[in-house]
Amino acid sequence: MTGIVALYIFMLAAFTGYEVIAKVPVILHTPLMSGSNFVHGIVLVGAMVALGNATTGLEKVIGIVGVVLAAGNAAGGYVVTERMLEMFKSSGAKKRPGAH
Amino acid sequence: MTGIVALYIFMLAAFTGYEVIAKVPVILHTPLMSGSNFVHGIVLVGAMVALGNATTGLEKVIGIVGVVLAAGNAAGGYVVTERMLEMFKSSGAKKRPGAH
Amino acid sequence: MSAVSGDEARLLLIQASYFLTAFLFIMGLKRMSSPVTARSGIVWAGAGMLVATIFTLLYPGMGNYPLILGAIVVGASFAWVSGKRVAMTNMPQMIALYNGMGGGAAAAIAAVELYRGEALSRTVGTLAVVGGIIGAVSFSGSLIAFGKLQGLIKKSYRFNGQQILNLVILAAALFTGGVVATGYSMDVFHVTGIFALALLLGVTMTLPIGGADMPVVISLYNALTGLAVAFEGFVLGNAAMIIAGTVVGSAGTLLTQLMARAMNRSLGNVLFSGFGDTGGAASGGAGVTGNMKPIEAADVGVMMAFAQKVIVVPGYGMAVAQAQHKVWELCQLLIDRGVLVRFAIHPVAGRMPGHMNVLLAEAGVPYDLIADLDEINAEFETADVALIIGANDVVNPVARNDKSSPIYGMPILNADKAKNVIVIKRGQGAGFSGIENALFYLDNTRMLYGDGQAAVSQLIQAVKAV
Amino acid sequence: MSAVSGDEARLLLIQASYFLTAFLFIMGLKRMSSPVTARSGIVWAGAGMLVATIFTLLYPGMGNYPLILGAIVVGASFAWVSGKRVAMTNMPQMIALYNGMGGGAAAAIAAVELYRGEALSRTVGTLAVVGGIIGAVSFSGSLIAFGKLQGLIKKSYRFNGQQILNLVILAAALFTGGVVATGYSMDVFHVTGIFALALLLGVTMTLPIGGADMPVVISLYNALTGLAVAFEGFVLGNAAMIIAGTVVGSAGTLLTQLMARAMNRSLGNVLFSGFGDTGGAASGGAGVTGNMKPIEAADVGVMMAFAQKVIVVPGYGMAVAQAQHKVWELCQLLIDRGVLVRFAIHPVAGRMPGHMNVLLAEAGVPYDLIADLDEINAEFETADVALIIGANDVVNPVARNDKSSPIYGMPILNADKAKNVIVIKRGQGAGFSGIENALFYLDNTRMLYGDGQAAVSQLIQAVKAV
Ligand SMILES: NC(=O)c1ccc[n+]([C@@H]2O[C@H](COP(=O)([O-])OP(=O)(O)OC[C@H]3O[C@@H](n4cnc5c(N)ncnc54)[C@H](OP(=O)(O)O)[C@@H]3O)[C@@H](O)[C@H]2O)c1
Ligand SMILES: NC(=O)c1ccc[n+]([C@@H]2O[C@H](COP(=O)([O-])OP(=O)(O)OC[C@H]3O[C@@H](n4cnc5c(N)ncnc54)[C@H](OP(=O)(O)O)[C@@H]3O)[C@@H](O)[C@H]2O)c1
Repeated sequence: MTGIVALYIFMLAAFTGYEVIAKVPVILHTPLMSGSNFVHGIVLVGAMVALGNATTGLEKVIGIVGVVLAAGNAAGGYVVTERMLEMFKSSGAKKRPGAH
Repeated sequence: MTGIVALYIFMLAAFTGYEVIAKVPVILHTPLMSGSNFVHGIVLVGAMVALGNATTGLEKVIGIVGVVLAAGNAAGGYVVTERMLEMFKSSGAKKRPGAH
Repeated sequence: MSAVSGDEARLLLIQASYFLTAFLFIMGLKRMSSPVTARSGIVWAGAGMLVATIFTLLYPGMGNYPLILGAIVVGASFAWVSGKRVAMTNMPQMIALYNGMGGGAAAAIAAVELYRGEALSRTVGTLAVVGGIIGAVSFSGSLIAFGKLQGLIKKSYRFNGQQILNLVILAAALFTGGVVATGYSMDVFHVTGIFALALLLGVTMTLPIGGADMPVVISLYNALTGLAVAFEGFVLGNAAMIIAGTVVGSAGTLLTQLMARAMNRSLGNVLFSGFGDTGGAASGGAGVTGNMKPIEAADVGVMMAFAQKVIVVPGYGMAVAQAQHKVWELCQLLIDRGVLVRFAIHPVAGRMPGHMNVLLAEAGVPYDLIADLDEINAEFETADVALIIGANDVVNPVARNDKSSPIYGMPILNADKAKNVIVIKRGQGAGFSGIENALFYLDNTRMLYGDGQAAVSQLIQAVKAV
Repeated sequence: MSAVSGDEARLLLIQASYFLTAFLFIMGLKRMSSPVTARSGIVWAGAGMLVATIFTLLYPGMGNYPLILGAIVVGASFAWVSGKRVAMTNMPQMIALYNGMGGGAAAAIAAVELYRGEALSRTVGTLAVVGGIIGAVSFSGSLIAFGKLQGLIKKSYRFNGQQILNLVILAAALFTGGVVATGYSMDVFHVTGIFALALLLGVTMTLPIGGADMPVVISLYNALTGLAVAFEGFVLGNAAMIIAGTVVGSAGTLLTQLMARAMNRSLGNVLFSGFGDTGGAASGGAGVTGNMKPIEAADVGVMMAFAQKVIVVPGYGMAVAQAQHKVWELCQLLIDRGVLVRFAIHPVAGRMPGHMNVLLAEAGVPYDLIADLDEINAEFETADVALIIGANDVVNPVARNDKSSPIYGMPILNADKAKNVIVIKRGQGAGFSGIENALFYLDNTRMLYGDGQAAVSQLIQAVKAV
């Protein structure tokens, strides 16, 4: 990937991230923080490659630490986000008289 | 630019375009259509390159047509959009008692 | 060596300028999508265009500079002058025209690449062909749209099997394109065939579509031109074109859907049915009884001067009469008397989306007085007067309850819920859809006949006289 | 030859899977930002993660598979179990913990690349170093945030010149990083130095920040981890990491700003001042006169049963008492009696943004009964009863009119405008900011003392008895 193309991807991804969040209501701030926390758990694939290519003992140790941490980020981020969002089930079905 | 990178750019640009528009109020539909019409006037740079590299007579003629059309797209799109948006001056200053 | 590194430096500079342009375009569109910053948005985008155009002149190895500059001057000055001169009511067709020019330019780029006859890689060849077809369709289709809105093409040509014909033409264009893109044959005959078929397709696709749907169609061609530009950007390896084109392609697609939804139509409906002209006064009338009761301007003036709340509903007639300045003058008088005044805007009032907003903004109405359908509909019940100026279809209650009506299901402004309804129009003229309006026959409705501008002027005098 | 083309096919497959992952991530985040689709959003994103993880195992030339799989199992199962077990009120610190782990992983990737000692290109070296520093700061900073919210670190350490110290550490880290990135020296000493300094910086940056500001700080570190991941993605040429990291970096930055704004603070304020602990009951009291008037549950029951409209204002106390289920039970009784019930949510009620929404959602309250500050504030005037359950600061009217108060200027819920105000709390305990609440002394306010859950249970009995 050449430098300028990398810059384009960086710019476009930044716009995308910004715009996606721009409309979020206050009640979703925390779940969304947690959800985006999960998304950067993708660092796992990088850590896997780093460990997979590690040769010296030091590299392996750091690689293992990296994979453990990254897997924790991904798995923990998923569970916590899922638990929070689980509570935002659509209430359309059980709308009650007090609703307006 | 390799194929996959081009695809990434395509996807991200599409998301960006979509999200930018997603919030637009009805009153801005026409000016925004006109504004995005202006933006694809960037075809001008492509037409310039095509004409700039044209060698045969046929290529030159098509190239000239391309540049004329593209320049019209860009200039006309700008003027029309600008005229429409000119009318959306902020009314904050001249807020009147009837406002709520 | 210094020449080579000079070339490299130039290419780098061009790439950097294109990056800046892409950024400015996106920021510009972002700003354009909020009323507060909209005005500055086009300036940002314009700056981006300027940057890209200037730096493109630096491309190493390019020639024909006099031709390039001459062509730019010709195209730009024609468009600049016509864009400055056109009346606000004719904006939609000008947008169509400029959009078509962009599509034509994308097709021209494809044509240059393909006529050159050099073998292109299969991917690049395909992109060039597809972009070229889309661009050509957008070109001829937009010109037809222009002709219809400008009144140059009056009839909507429609016959059975039209869609099948379109499909056949499309298939033929794609087939010819395939022959070229796969490198099987790149002779002049085939290449020309692609464009001829695509141009024809644009015409046959657009001719049957009624004038009512034109804004949606123009928006669709706008998105298609964006896509064509993106494809040709891939062919040329030009990142600014790729990004700007894709952004417009995607934004335009969404915008088209939003517009169609505001008119309560689906895109398929717009393209394949042709509502805009089915009309004729035939279908209306059912269930509309009673008669229209006229009123004098002086009485209306008193009524409004002592009202607590007046909701103004402008429509196409206000645009025709260019009455927006007078209307705002009238409303200012009322506001100064302590009357609460709001403007209720239906999304398809007038002849283009946002038509009324543009006119009211032109007259200087602050946009916080302007409310759209969802916001204002509940408020009619508390309004003393609904003042309807040249609007018809958008306040027609048959859309709510007459299943047989062609406008059944379209959300309308509930002007009939107001305590008093005053309708300004010239006579018995029907609205765009050509059907009777039950509102005009209600007990609480009074008709103030006259040209929009003249009638409002009378009202101004009447209010001043109170 | 077959081996080589096999490798190529695998790489292509991996790239395609990463493309899919990036798409799923963005769609997931999009869905997560609307309440209706939020639940499915995390599933989309989860599918993306799974795809990327599985296909990454196909990388040609990779080894250490047992180590990789073992490490994944260890990390994932620890996080999975702890994430499942944690109480809702402790969510913020768990997010901080997992976020810190991600930052640590990014730093680890940088460390592997740098310790390897192979010469990197200057750009790649710089990206590795900067990403490593950011990741390490986010790692140690998040752990401190975790410790604070978990109650492991009680005090906020603060002294003069703290900001200068932080700047010095940052400068040292960047300098050492520069030495490594320029290839001047890549020995173990320098590389270790970078990370040690960055870890220290995370600690010294976070220690002085008060607990009140922790949600904002966690969000900031979330954005930073995203950025670190994007940078290491550039180093590894991994498009999924670049895009996901950048999207999170940018989305997280905006989210941080939105959160800070909801708490009426600027980001600079959060990082460099330390409001969360200035408190102490000292500053309050001014202008608060009169005395608190208690009331019995039975009387409140009658009052609410015959009310037309009741607005419930939950606060941190409801979370502590885990009273949300009882509250909803009470409200259902009232709704069945025809009372109009709304929940009024202050953006910083509780201890994390959206805290109350999460709890109410947990209890099954339909979110169309829940209104936020802007929506509901005008409605208090028409409410017969404002029922305040464990909320304090967010309904404190001194924020409106006492310039000397530490919460002056924070937008509050106008519960004092209701005809009757009922406050459920255990005693004289102050709120988070430690100041007196003028609301409790108003003429229309009555105190219902007791633990949140117990008091609401009494109300349920009282309403049933009516
Ligand atoms: N907005 C869009 O994008 C768009 C695009 C295409 C079509 N449309 C369609 O256009 C229609 C718009 O509805 P509308 O309510 O705004 O307009 P309308 O239904 O077309 O009605 C306009 C009315 O204005 C009156 N009028 C015309 N000239 C006038 C003048 N000089 N002074 C006073 N009155 C005048 C006419 O009655 P008299 O002849 O008796 O005066 C007519 O009844 C809808 O059917 C919509 O679907 C909208
Ligand atoms: N949302 C966020 O992101 C966030 C983060 C950090 C800090 N904050 C801050 O936290 C505060 C939130 O305000 P708030 O009104 O929700 O809460 P608050 O001001 O902290 O007040 C909580 C009240 O609940 C009462 N309480 C405690 N336990 C209870 C129980 N078991 N049963 C009944 N009542 C109980 C306490 O009084 P008694 O002791 O008398 O019962 C206390 O007055 C704001 O100052 C905000 O700035 C918010």
